[in-house]
Amino acid sequence: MNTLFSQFWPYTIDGLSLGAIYALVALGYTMVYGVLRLINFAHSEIFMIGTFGVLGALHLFGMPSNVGGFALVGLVLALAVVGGVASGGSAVILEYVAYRPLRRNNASRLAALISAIGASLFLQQLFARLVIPQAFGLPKEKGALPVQGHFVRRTDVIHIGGFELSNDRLIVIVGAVLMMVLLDLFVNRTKLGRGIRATAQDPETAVLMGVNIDRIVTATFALGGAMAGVAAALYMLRFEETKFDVGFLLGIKAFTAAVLGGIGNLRGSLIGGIVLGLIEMYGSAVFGSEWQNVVAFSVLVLVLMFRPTGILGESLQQARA
Amino acid sequence: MRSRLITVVGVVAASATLALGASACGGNSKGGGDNVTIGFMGDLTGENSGIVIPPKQGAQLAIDQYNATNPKVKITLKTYDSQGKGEQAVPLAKQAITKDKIAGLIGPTFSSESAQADPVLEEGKLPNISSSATNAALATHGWKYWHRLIANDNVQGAGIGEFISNGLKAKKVFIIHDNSEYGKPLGETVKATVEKAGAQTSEDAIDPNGSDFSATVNKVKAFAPDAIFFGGYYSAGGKLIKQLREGGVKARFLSGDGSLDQGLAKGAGGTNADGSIIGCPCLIDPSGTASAASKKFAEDYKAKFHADPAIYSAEGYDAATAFIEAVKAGNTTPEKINDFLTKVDKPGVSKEIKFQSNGEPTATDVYVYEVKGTQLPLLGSAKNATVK
Amino acid sequence: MSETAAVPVEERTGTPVLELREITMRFGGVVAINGLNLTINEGEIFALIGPNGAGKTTVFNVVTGVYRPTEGQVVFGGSRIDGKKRFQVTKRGVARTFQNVRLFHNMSALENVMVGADAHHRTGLAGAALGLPWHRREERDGRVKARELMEFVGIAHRMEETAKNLPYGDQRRLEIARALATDPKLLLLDEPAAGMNPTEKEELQGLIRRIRDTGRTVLLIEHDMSLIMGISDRIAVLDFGQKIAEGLPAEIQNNQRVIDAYLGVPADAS
Amino acid sequence: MNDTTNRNPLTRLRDGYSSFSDSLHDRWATAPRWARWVVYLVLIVVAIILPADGIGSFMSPYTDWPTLLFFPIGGYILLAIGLNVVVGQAGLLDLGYVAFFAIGGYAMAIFGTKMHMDFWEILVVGVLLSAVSGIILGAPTLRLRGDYLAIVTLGFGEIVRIVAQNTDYIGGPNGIGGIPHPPTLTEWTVPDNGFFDAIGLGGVQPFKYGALDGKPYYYLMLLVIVLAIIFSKRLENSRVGRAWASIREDEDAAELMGVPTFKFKLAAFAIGAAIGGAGGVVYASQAVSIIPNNFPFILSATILAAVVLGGSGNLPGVMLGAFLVAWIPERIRGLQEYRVLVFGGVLVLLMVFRPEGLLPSRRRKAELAEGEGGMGGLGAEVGGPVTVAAGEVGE
Repeated sequence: MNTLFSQFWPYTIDGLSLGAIYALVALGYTMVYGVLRLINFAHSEIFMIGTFGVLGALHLFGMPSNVGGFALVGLVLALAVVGGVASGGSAVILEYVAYRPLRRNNASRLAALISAIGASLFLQQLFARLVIPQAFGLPKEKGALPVQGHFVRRTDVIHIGGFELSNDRLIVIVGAVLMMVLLDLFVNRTKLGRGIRATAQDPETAVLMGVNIDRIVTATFALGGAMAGVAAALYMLRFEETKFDVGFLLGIKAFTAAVLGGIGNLRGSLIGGIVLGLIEMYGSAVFGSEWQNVVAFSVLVLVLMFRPTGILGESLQQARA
Repeated sequence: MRSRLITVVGVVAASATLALGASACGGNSKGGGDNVTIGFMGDLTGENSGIVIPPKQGAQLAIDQYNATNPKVKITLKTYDSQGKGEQAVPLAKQAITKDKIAGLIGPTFSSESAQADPVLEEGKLPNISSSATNAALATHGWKYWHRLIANDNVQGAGIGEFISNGLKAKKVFIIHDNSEYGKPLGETVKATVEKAGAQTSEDAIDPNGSDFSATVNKVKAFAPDAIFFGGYYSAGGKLIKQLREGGVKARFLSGDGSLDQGLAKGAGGTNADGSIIGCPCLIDPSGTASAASKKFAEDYKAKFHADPAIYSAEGYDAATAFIEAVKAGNTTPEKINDFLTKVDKPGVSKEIKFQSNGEPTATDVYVYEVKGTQLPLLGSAKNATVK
Repeated sequence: MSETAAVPVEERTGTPVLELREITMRFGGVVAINGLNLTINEGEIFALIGPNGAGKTTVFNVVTGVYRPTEGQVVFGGSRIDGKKRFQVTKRGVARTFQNVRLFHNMSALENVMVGADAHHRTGLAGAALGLPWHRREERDGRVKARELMEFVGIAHRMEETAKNLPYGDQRRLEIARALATDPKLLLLDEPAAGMNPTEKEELQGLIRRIRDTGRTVLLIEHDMSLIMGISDRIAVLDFGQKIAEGLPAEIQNNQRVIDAYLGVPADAS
Repeated sequence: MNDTTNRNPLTRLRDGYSSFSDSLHDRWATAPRWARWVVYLVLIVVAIILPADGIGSFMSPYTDWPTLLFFPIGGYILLAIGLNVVVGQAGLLDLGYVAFFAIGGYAMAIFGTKMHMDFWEILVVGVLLSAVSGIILGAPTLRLRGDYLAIVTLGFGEIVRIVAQNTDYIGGPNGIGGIPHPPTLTEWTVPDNGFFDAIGLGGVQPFKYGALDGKPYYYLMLLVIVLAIIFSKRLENSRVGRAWASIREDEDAAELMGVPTFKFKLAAFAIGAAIGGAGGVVYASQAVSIIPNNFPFILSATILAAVVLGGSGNLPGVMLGAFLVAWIPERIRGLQEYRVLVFGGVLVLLMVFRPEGLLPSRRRKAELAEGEGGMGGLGAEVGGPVTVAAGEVGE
């Protein structure tokens, strides 16, 4: 308890930056859920692929070192594009291979969930056994181990009394919020965005109104994947290492964040992510870090008991609300 | 070590077609009349195979060297891939006893799989020597066929704790563990040892699968320790050092055998891990400075595997040597080999090959290593080593 | 305004089965039912009519416990049932069908009816798992009852078929059989004739009468005026959530407000 | 969207298999009572001689067959039967089923080592304890629907594991060791004569529970599985099973037909939990030592995969799915590190080509064929929040 008070600002900042990453990953879950009512269990692997895309790009251009200041902002922007393309692209492929055939067969959502779990295992193992050893020239048995790429020079941007804000955390928080705003604008202001919202609200009517569902679904996966890719770039900025199962725990947390905020609701993701990040940090401070996940899930259960559809309630079409 | 890392990856796998394709390659022929089969069980393909393959190679080296002398009774090494999981180790152990009829087993390598498989080995009367299962509780069951050639976590924890108090003279020690069956008891032992020596302590746990340890970092910052001990594996340890240093924590970082890997420094990045001290009841001595035997082992190992001896390779070599000695003395049945093991006393590479009546090794050396760049040079015995 | 006339109705028995007292139902700002009073007497066939969106199905939902009324009371058999859970309302003797058939589509027709018959069964987990005698007896009784009811509604030949494979008219009958299986004192039929051809409607009319003749009270929503006029003992007319008329079929047919409502003239212009 | 005219070889293969499994279904459904009993009898005899060496050398050349039959094969089958009650029958998506397996396992470990209770006593206590924990989990969460329930159950599974890890009384991450085996029932030995020797069961003591011979545990597991099947089948064919099916099909209509849906959903949770708990007790009695990490999330996912793979809702299908999921990875040990990779791929392929599972139940299959389970709409198992669904009753 004392640590929470004496280190209140660090805990808060760390909670916000953790929550920001949760929120961005949560967007992918929430968008896919909104449109297809499907828990895209393999979304965590989409994120993982993003982190390796970012890492691969860094290696390809010769690992820079000690990047700070505005150069870092520029680099992160470039990496966000790389991550976004890697993750967005693989999300589209994933949808095409693992979900679209099921949609065509009108399979149950349970079947789709199992397909998702299968895809998730497959992608993890594909990276651990083949891609990572190949790409980074490691012996086969080391593919399951973390891979690093250190490139950031961390400095404090703000330092007033107990309040310290490092450059990487600032970029993470600002970046995540920025992406949220962009996505929100996109979904509310563009034709494609309207199509997504219409499909989320009522797929049958949307079809009658001439919306091409396949296109909408592809766009949804691409957008959600791209957000995960941006999250991957921000994640690499913060932690500078990744692993074949990096997405597993983070994915579960991000999904929790999505549900916490109200799944299907874009702004809910932001709220859910931030709330979850803060709760985890404060909870760790009070109960000890070994209880971090218990605190997170307990809060989820409590919130759902009183608000059965999450903090902001469901549905993509309410994004405007 | 060792118990396995918390692994969340697949328990299961694969397709019927492939099952059929892979069929019929079973039926292992039990060695001919003059042969003895010794098994090696551990995680050979899983996430932690990186720390199981070196002792396997050590054992392989010892047996190949023995067979090269053209003895009357040759020894074959048969491997059992438990993936570090008890539920796979148990049926494999039974297979080894009832079908393969092996004469001795090196392993299982991790503590948690040992806890499940050792009772089977005990009832099957199969002598077994682990080169790396360090959980202290394993010695408390009164097993007659169980042995290990590595000091347990309590010995290690006490050794490292003494080093923290005497060698480093730290007064405020922060203990972090990964909440695993390996890291937590080790951390607790270190904590108890330094507290006895008058140090002030605080502790926290991390989830090794998580990425953000900042809650722990903040706690450490608030405590402002002289030294930090981490009970856990290097993959989490490296991340932890990195985040501690970035958070402005400068205290010396120490850890146990689970972190004795170059991956620690790589994960920490740059020079963050430099000066960290890693304790281990094992001897890793690629340059062969410890003894003549160690030097010869290092050279032979390099010649055979084109790699430096790594963690537990010397212990794997010594475990195989114990069985080889038994066979040399004319023992080929499990019973007789086990009788021989109670009496064996031979200098090995890592330590004296000699067991107490409960199966623990008589040697209790704990060595400390200092991280320099990505190297982990041996600093000496934890009892008398010093750092600048 | 609501009680148009205390018409001395030709009543079969006279005791009220269901009373709605000053029921108001609001959804957000929308008032679906406004101060509705309604009394259904034992043994009668009572029809609830009105233009689309008048709040008829909402009345059903209030009676069956789907909605808890914002204001007012629902009294059934002398005690209040508003606020009770839906299955409890059913147990007390109110059963219904749905405007859009809501069968358990992938269960057999017989099983559908048996679910209804189970409403009064007491077998719990232990009884079922251990195959205790009373459970077997209940199963047997339930099966017999379901068969009888399927015969009663005239689809005995469909017993083993999967519900969704039944022709539409038979699905409607199946829904009625399922509701009857719960032994209702009051049966609520939500547009039972929708989608039926004239012959089927004819048969339905007979069926509803026979249900009434077994001593049950029927409350129905229907758009088909000839059906209503043919079988109803009394009729109430809803418009914009308010009762604008109540009485014998003949009276309703000549009521100016009803005619206006159906022709689209605002009923409460006054 | 169902393009039936497009008949490539794969679709034809699929349809062929489909009609084969259908005719099997029909034949079974119309078979006379005595014929069914003959089949049951044959199945039981097969199950009894299954651990014989002759079968084992083909089924499992790399590892001890009877132990494999006990766990994972037997264990997965039992867990799948339990999860099938929750997912297949009541249509509730549970992603934390491993929690009940853990609770059973820990019950065996704690009562066995600390209170020195007998295996059979603990079996009863463990099953009750698991059922109660199922109710405790269900009571606050079963009002949630679909995916909310999924994430909450997932969280519950993790909470149970982490709490075990953080509680020193039950050994923390070390778990509990020295768990007693079941007491020997009788020293009776299968006669060592020609016939039994020939099938490889001569000299076996089927009721003596040691560490080495896996067969007695397998027979124990078999007994529990048979009981679970009878239990589950009886429920399925009773008022309870009908209630579950009606909830799965249309929860609101079910409630309005007098089905106390909440009570029955809770019952499904409790039954599923009890079966999972029984599995945990039996497993721990053989394992000697358990640690929290024996109960990871992936085990929940694996069992769920087994259920769906086999054919959610259909007991033989579910058991087949569990058998394959448990057996194949052991059988293809030759593939070593690519096992999980292949498994993941196979899951996707199977769902793409046969989303209803290998041996689907008639009901479920119909649901799928009709497309009610379509992803744009809602699967029967998961709907929107309560309020929205209730509103659908209206006009």
